Amino acid sequence: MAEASIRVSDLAAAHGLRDEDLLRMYRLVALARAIDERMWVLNRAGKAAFVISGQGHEGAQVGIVSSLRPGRDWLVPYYRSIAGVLTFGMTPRDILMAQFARAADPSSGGRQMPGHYGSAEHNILTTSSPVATQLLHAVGIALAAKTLGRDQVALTELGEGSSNQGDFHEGLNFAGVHRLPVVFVVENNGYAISVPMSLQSPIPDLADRAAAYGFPGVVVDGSDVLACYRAGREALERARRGEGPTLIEAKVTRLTAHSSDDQQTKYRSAEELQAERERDPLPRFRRQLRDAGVLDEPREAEIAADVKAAVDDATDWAESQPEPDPATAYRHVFAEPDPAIGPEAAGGAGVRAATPAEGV
Amino acid sequence: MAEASIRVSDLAAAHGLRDEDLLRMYRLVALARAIDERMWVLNRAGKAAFVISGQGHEGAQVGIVSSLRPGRDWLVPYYRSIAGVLTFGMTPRDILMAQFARAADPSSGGRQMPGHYGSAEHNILTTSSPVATQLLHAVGIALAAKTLGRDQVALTELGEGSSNQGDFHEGLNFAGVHRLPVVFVVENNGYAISVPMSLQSPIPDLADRAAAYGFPGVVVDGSDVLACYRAGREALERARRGEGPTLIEAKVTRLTAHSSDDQQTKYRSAEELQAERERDPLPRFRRQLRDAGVLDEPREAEIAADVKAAVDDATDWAESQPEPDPATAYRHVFAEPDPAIGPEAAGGAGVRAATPAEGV
Amino acid sequence: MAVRTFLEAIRGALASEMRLDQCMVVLGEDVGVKGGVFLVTDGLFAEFGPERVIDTPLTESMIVGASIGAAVNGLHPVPEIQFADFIMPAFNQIVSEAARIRYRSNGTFGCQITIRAPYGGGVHGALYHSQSIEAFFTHVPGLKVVVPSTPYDAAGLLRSAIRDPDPVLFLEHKKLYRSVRGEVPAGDYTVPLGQAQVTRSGTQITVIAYGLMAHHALEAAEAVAADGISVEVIDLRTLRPLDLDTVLSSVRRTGKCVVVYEDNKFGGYGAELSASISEQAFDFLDGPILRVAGPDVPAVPYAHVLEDWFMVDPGAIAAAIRRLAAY
Amino acid sequence: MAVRTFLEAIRGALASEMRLDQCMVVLGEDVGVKGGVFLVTDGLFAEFGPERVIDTPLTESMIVGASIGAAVNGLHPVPEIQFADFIMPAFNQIVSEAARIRYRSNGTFGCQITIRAPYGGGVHGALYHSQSIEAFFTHVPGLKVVVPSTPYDAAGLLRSAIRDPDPVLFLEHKKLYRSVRGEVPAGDYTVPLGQAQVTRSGTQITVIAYGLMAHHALEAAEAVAADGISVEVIDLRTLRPLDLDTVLSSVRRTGKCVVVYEDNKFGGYGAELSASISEQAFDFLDGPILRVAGPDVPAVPYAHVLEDWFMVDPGAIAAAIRRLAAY
Ligand SMILES: Cc1ncc(C[n+]2csc(CCOP(=O)(O)OP(=O)(O)O)c2C)c(N)n1
Ligand SMILES: Cc1ncc(C[n+]2csc(CCOP(=O)(O)OP(=O)(O)O)c2C)c(N)n1
Ligand SMILES: [Mg+2]
Ligand SMILES: [Mg+2]
Repeated sequence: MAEASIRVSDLAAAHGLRDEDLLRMYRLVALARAIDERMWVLNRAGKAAFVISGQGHEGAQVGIVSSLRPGRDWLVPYYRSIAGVLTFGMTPRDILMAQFARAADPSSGGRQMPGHYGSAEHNILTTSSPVATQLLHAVGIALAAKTLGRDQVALTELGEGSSNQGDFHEGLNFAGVHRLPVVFVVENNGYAISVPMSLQSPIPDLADRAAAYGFPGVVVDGSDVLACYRAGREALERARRGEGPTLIEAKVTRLTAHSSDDQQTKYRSAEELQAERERDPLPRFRRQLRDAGVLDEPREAEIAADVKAAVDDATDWAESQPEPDPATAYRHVFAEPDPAIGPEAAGGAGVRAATPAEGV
Repeated sequence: MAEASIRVSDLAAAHGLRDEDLLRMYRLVALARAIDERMWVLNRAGKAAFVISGQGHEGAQVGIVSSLRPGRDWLVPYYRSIAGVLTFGMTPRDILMAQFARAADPSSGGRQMPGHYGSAEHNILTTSSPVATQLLHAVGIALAAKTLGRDQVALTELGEGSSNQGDFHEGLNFAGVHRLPVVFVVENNGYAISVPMSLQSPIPDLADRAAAYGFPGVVVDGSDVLACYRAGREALERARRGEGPTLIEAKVTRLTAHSSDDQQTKYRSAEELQAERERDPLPRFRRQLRDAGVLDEPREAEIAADVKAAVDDATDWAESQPEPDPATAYRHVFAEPDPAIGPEAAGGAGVRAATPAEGV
Repeated sequence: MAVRTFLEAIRGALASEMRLDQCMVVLGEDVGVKGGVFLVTDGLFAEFGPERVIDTPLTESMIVGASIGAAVNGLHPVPEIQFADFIMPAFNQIVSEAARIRYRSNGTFGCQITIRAPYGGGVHGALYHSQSIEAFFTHVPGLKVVVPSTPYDAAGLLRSAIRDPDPVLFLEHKKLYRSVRGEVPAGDYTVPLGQAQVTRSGTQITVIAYGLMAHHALEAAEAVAADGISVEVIDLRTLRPLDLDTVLSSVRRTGKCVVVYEDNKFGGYGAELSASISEQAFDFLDGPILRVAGPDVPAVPYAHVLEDWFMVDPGAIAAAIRRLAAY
Repeated sequence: MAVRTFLEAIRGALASEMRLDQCMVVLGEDVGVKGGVFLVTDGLFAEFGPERVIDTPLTESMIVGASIGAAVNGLHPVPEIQFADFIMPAFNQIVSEAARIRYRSNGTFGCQITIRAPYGGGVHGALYHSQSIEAFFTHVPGLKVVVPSTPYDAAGLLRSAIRDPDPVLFLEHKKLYRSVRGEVPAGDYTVPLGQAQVTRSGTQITVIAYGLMAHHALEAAEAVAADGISVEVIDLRTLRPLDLDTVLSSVRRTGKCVVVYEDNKFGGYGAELSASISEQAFDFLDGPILRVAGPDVPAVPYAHVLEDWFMVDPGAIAAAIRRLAAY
């Protein structure tokens, strides 16, 4: 795709981007979708016990995370962040290794359920299951950045249901008091498993809650990748200018059941599910890029083939990787002695923990 | 004061009250203040190990709680709620018994620190120390009222610092979703112990946070008893009409140190403390009632004497009461068998817990 | 008597209790239309409606905190915590509030709530969908903690818990939900809280367990019976209040004891059992009180091989029994 | 060497560590201008300013959660929980997050934070300002739990805790703050985590304790010495990782053991001690392992007479020693 690098369509120009950037974003949305679909195939084939999906959320994640700077900023994801972590540097192999719970899975070495991504290499914080806890970690990362005078922003994603947890309130409040460089992204897909928004929140737009903490809240259509891009870029620039946090609420759709353990037809009508399909960011983005002359049929086919190859490669490779060795299951409860320092390290005296971002 | 019952000054009329009501409110503010001052005297005399005060908060509490219906509604207080619990039926003796930690202390039988009021008899929920937890109890009380079709409102009080706890967010959200009959009163005295509002919240008016939960938030001057009365009455009527919760933020002043363990001069300047004296609700209310012709010098002296007598009586009486018997310290970890039902009660089968409001 | 799964027994008891007790409500995440992520509350919403079967926002502290208040004002709430692992945000409300309302008010207030929570591993749930949490709560005066292992007990104990005037934590092992069946009477029977059950008589070694481990203990006892080792198995059923009488009278007879729990070993519930027994039956002991428990790593890892490594199985229990028998 | 109170030793170690380590920050409620409600952090704000000594909002979950994130991004946060009783809202962040970040990330992330919390009774603090909370946290793999009893150990252990790459819960008994004095070197010494100390040698009975109880145990040992009972006292200092070697080697010599803790007895930390000892030193035991611990009611009541009733005192320990000696 080298030749694309010099093309700047009107659509790209309007966003201060080159066509190649738009195509990269399109490829990421398509890639995340393809990986996701593969996971369900594996699930039905009995090869993946559990799947939790990002289908419908990819546009928001790719759009927003695209402005996060790899190797500098931090991404604090949640279980639907497949597209987000791909955008920020993880690979299809990384995702599939988590899905197959392989020893070399960078997220957890097969210790966590699929969907709990993390990569020390890429400043992607390890994910846990209790929802909304990560929001405070993002706030802490931003606090450290500010205290240490580092030019870093932390961006965290969570579901709208999770934003009702107390940690949300405590985190936004502290970030607001100290105007920390942190961006909160609520991906509102209308449901917390089966519980609809009407039972989760008395107000329709959770972005309005930002006013309670003295910083802007923005509602963005999560099926519009470039609207998300603009919202993300603006929020990140605000943070970098030292103006503090932003709350972005991306209205997205959950195209799958909550997870492979869920049957959403029990609580969502066929009509509703059909209507939601209209909000799929992938075809919409494809149409938009076609209309703008950024994407043509050959290029689309090329990307599709490329994505398929990447997913096939990741699947085959991950499946062929060894399982974790039970002999390692006792490891990493605590830091292990650094051979360079000697065994006292474990005792704690005189040791400084190496943190992933120490070089920044 | 029997003759006062027929008098209706302009001020009283403007509030739909009789002069006698205003005088009762005045007496409650004065009484709460006098009890509070007595507790500090006892503290300095070495007779009360710990004092936590409501000085400066009395006007807001008396004003707001006056519209709560004894024997029907619920008050869910916090440690500064002396005036509130007095307004809702507890007596000076009850307060002093808690201060002296006597066996007959209705709040806790001397088990809790002073300031942790509660009275099953008066629908005043037992207070604990971890802040903001009680807010959820008020929400639950309101939920029960709604579910059981009872005409009841729950009113809870907490400090502005405490309102930053996660429980605040979770509670207001749920109350908003179900439009529960509950009133949240944040008594904002500008400090959480030593931490000033500027470090506690990025926005000046916490009442604005109600918008995040789809119901009204009201700021009221806590040194203006009748403004508080109006705000409280309106919120309670709203709740009774089935229109849901209200958040009232009463801007009050903390006239004392946080508690007898605190030295507030370390973090508040002499000028600030001097200025705060101007916001004392007691002299302001006195002036207002005098100006309105509700209070004259003889009446004021009469009330002062009456209050002093009540405080003296409560002090002497409480001090003379027996201490708890250590032999009882094992009791009430669990419900005790009701002799009317028989010993199986403790085992749990077939027993229904008697709840204080069961008759409502 | 009908044969029911563990899950059906619980569901049935919830439904029958709601029919009896107009003040009982069920609340939690997805308990309504969906019927709970394990379908334990399936059908309740249809029968009792949204006022008594409440789909709450995703907020555990609120679920418990509001239940406390609701109980004070006359409801009998039965909140569900979707997975026991997610009870931690409600820790303050349970430990500081529910457990203490009675004591701190000198007996003038009470809090009749039963918190249901599916717990336990072996279901491929990994670190945050597998935990045993009983040790955190059995340490707390003012709470009762119940862990049934059979359909019969589950229904009978759940009724007692819901009717109990104090807060009860009712732990349901996820692996038992569909794998265990048993006879369950149709009527309104109860099993009293605080009574352990000798589920197998024996003379040489007492094995004490609960939940999934109560089944593993029986299996292990059968396995070693072939070697001529006679094992008595006690299913505690209620962890607090602990039925120490039943435990002690068995251990005083057998003289040897294995305590089994699925949770991390260090500081787990079995530590208290062991300590209590050695305090009160020392003279009767012919060998150390052994504990068979989970390894001291943070909960169950996901990969099958790691999960198997973590979980206590009948083989591990049998091995401990054999070791102790040879002592 | 200067003589310092327990509190001064901690304050001194915080200050010296902040001077050495530019990445260390202190945060919590009232830790700044006021210097903490016990004045432990007094002076730090003046010396290090508001960026490194942060007066936070009243939100414990945030205090710990933000500390975790800050640690991941290079700070070494030392959050203070104003009273240990108020750590419960942060339970989820400590147990589900801080303790597991390393394990769940397969060792690729760590969390270097030291959570300080004043705990303990006998200070007229009643139900919610007196609690012992160690049992909740010593059960959690991935956490270290430290409870010093002397000024020397407090400063030395605190330095080790702050430098430790993993999360440490550092519990300071409130009653020791001003009542205990001892020599504290001026230099940058440390006391390693995970090492118990024999604070009194003896031959007949081992008494194991920590925190305030380590002092009471010594007092009790002195008291019974008059009766010719020779008591060895072990101050654990670190509860997790537990220095079981020191414990076992003592108990194997004395053959008798009393475990002392201030917390509620049932399921308390001493249960694990007792269980571990009986598992690994059974053959050496000449009597039951006794526990002297708080009664099983929800924490310490306020009224003086009730508080005295609750608290374990040297007399109660001496009585247990005498009982065991006569065994
Ligand atoms: C504290 C906690 N409680 C419950 C759960 C179980 N759970 C996992 S996802 C989920 C729903 C989340 O909804 P939302 O935040 O809207 O995110 P979505 O899944 O819709 O993207 C629930 C209840 C959990 N993971 N953590
Ligand atoms: C969960 C919890 N953390 C800390 C404390 C200690 N504490 C008691 S009162 C208080 C300050 C409360 O401030 P605010 O809510 O503004 O109420 P005020 O005292 O000013 O009326 C603190 C930190 C507590 N009681 N509970
Ligand atoms: Mg959602
Ligand atoms: Mg305040």
